[in-house]
Amino acid sequence: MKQPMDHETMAMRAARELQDGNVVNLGIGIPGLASNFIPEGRSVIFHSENGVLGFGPLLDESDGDVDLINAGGQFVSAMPGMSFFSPADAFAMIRSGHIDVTIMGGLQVSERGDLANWMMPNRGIGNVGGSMDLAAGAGKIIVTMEHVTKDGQMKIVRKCSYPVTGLACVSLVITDLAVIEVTPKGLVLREVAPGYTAQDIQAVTEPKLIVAKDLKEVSL
Amino acid sequence: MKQPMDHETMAMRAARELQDGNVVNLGIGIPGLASNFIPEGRSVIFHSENGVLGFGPLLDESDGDVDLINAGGQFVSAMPGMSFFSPADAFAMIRSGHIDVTIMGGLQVSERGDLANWMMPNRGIGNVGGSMDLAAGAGKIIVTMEHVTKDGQMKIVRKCSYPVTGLACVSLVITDLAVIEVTPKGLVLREVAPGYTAQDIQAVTEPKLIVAKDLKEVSL
Amino acid sequence: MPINKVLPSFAAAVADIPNGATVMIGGFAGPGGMPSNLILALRNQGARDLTVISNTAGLPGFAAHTGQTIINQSVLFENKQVKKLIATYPVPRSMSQISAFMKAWQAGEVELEVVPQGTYAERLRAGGAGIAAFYTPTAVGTQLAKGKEVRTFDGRDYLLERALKADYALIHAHKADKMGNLVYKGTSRSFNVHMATAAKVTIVEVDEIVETGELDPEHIVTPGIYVNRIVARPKERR
Amino acid sequence: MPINKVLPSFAAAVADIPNGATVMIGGFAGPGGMPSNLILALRNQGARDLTVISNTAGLPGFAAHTGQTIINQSVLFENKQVKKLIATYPVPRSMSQISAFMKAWQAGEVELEVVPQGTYAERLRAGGAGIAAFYTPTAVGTQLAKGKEVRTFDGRDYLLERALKADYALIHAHKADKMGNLVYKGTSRSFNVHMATAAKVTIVEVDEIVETGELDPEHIVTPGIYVNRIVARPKERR
Repeated sequence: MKQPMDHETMAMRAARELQDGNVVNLGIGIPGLASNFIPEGRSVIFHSENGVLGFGPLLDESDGDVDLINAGGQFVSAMPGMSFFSPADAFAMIRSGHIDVTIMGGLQVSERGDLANWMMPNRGIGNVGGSMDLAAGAGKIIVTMEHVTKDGQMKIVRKCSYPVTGLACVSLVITDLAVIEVTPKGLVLREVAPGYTAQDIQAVTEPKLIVAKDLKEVSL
Repeated sequence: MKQPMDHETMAMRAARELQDGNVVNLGIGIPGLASNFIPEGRSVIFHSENGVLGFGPLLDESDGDVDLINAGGQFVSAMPGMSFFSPADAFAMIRSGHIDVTIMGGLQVSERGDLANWMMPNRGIGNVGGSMDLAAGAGKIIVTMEHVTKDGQMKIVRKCSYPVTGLACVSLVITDLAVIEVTPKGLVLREVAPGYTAQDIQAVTEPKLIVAKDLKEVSL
Repeated sequence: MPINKVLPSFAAAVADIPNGATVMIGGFAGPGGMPSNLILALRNQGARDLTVISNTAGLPGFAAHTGQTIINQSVLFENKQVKKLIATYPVPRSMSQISAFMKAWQAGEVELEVVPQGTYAERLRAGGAGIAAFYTPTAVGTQLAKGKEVRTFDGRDYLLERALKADYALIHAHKADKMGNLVYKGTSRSFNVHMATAAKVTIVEVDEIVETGELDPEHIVTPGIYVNRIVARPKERR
Repeated sequence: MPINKVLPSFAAAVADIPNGATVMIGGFAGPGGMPSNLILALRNQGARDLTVISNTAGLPGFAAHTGQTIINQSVLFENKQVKKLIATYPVPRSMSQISAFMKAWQAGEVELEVVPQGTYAERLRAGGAGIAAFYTPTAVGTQLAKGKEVRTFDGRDYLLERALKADYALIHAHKADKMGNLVYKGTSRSFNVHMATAAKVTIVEVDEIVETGELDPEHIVTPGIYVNRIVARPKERR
């Protein structure tokens, strides 16, 4: 039976990419959930663009402090070793390669790893926030998104039709259906959701996928 | 009787230029002495390039703390309202026009206010330090120097023969013999040391001086 | 005279902002670090044709507690005081929310320049650091690079970006001493710290004013020479 | 695993610095903020053909107490380990003093690039901020502008200056926690704080190591992600 991954499962899968000692920036939504699933024994340092490093889990609104938020406006908790600094310093960290991994949402990812995630063209106006800086500067960029839009449009495409956030910047795409790596040779299908075949994934993916020799079901 | 100003007198004269609330950067030597002669009732905030604002008087070596120095390597004292920051921040203040006055030494000053003070050509190597940044950024630049070199060479010249520190940057020159203002029309002789005439000063000054209508003896 | 930059009211602090001024407004987006009382005073003062430089145009409910009343930049758009906005995150996240800015923008009443947030932070810093322009790798190849110089350094493309400066900055800090030295609280430091350096006149709304000398020189984040006017929040509005 | 970057010895901390490396050396000029034990370890380790980026080349007696023994960059020039120096204040103030660097320079053994101090600070910051280059008004029209692009913005001339980066930074801080978060002391913050961000490997000599969590998050000056190795000074050499 075909079983797409839910958001928690996608976040769990994304969290597996985080290595011990990594400095990590998480977007809101599915990426943010990944902070709940850091593999046992790994220390990960969370970074946010508004000027904070080393914070802990998200807090419920009622426990939150307006002076301790992430760039998505979520309340976060204090942790030993945390530090505050300016946004210019926060983005200096990003551009200079001090952020090992970022997990972001996506509207479209192209064959060569171009990312579009800052503007819905039909709105006519976009919120760029820190997305272009992360796209330009973060070490490894993981995109978590649905494999297709609500009305069935493909989101993994030959060329982005939406305004791009960054060129050739994405390393890994984790959708509800598959885990796809961006390589110099093209998109490599590495893992599929339970019950899905490579053909199923190709049917909803515009560029030709290279199927990994060791293609397997997503494991967490 | 002709009476050149000694270093303390020159420093006292320079200190008179400091207005209440001014942020001031002082070079070593005669400029540094000016901190001892701030006119009564005026609050002046001292800045140094190594990353400190609002320090107090120079200290004797025996009272000094190696962690509280100015950019000239002199020990300074702590004051209420003092702050520490990085050199990049210290020079950001300079370049962005937040330093109202700097008093520096000089090797040569030209007719149009070019300053040479970072390199003795016969040494073949120079210490630029923060001098070029101050020349480019400080609001009002006052140069204190002897009127002529030890071997009688003129230091106020038509054009600097020494490597320049900055172009058209000097506002006021205070020598042991005179106070000279740099104006768009040329050098204006405003004050002379006791016993000196305008002719005496012109005789040791290469460019033609404009003698102020209200030329007077230096008063402190 | 000991330096004392404290003013008695928010109204007095913003009284001289003229029509057509460029005004930076600090904070990130939520109530933390937002100079709400200064914004309200500027709304009441009424200066028009402002160019506003601010991370957002006011995001309803962002990082706020339920039921918390938040005064932010939005009131200036409601009151039609703004002719241009420079921002990174101008509209609500959800397409179903319509903000005062969004309405004004849709009506063609306000011009918008969208800037990537890191470029925005760096442009503010450059404005306060006497740096005219800089080359950043951010936004190369995107529509926000349109019209901007691209230059290659060591095999990588960079965009030329210019400094941002303003006539006035309205910011929030946690504590000020009377000379204007400032400390902030947590993530509410945000853009306040850059704007303080990049405006001709910096006006600070603070939770608390202390005597000069009470702030540890190691902990001061904004040295007082950047600050022109200080007003304390009334205790009940902290 | 809780992060712990503490190493047992200065020798271990610099052991892998290879011949030909670019090494930043922190501090300003005097003993305050100078990573003396790391410099000594690098001297003993012997790596040659180094490019050293440092405010000075060692200034005898600068900001020191009489009789105080000061180990600074000078030992690397004495030991002929340096092929190039990038500095703002390379030689002693007095023409009668001759430093180890001055001798090596006069003998043509070491290349020198002199940089205005503000440009030097900004180039270090740019190196740690992913900014490739920037336009500064400093040094326009001087011999230090030779070969550099001049460009006019709003009627004023600026020089294009490039970022400085390094393989290693040897710096001094007052306290570190085990994650590498740093605080400094007074004016000894100096170039240490910029170099920490601009090198691939940052090695810190500290007066004291504390447990992670002991430093106030508001007061940390260098966040730990910039720091790779920490060694504490023996108490008698603080």
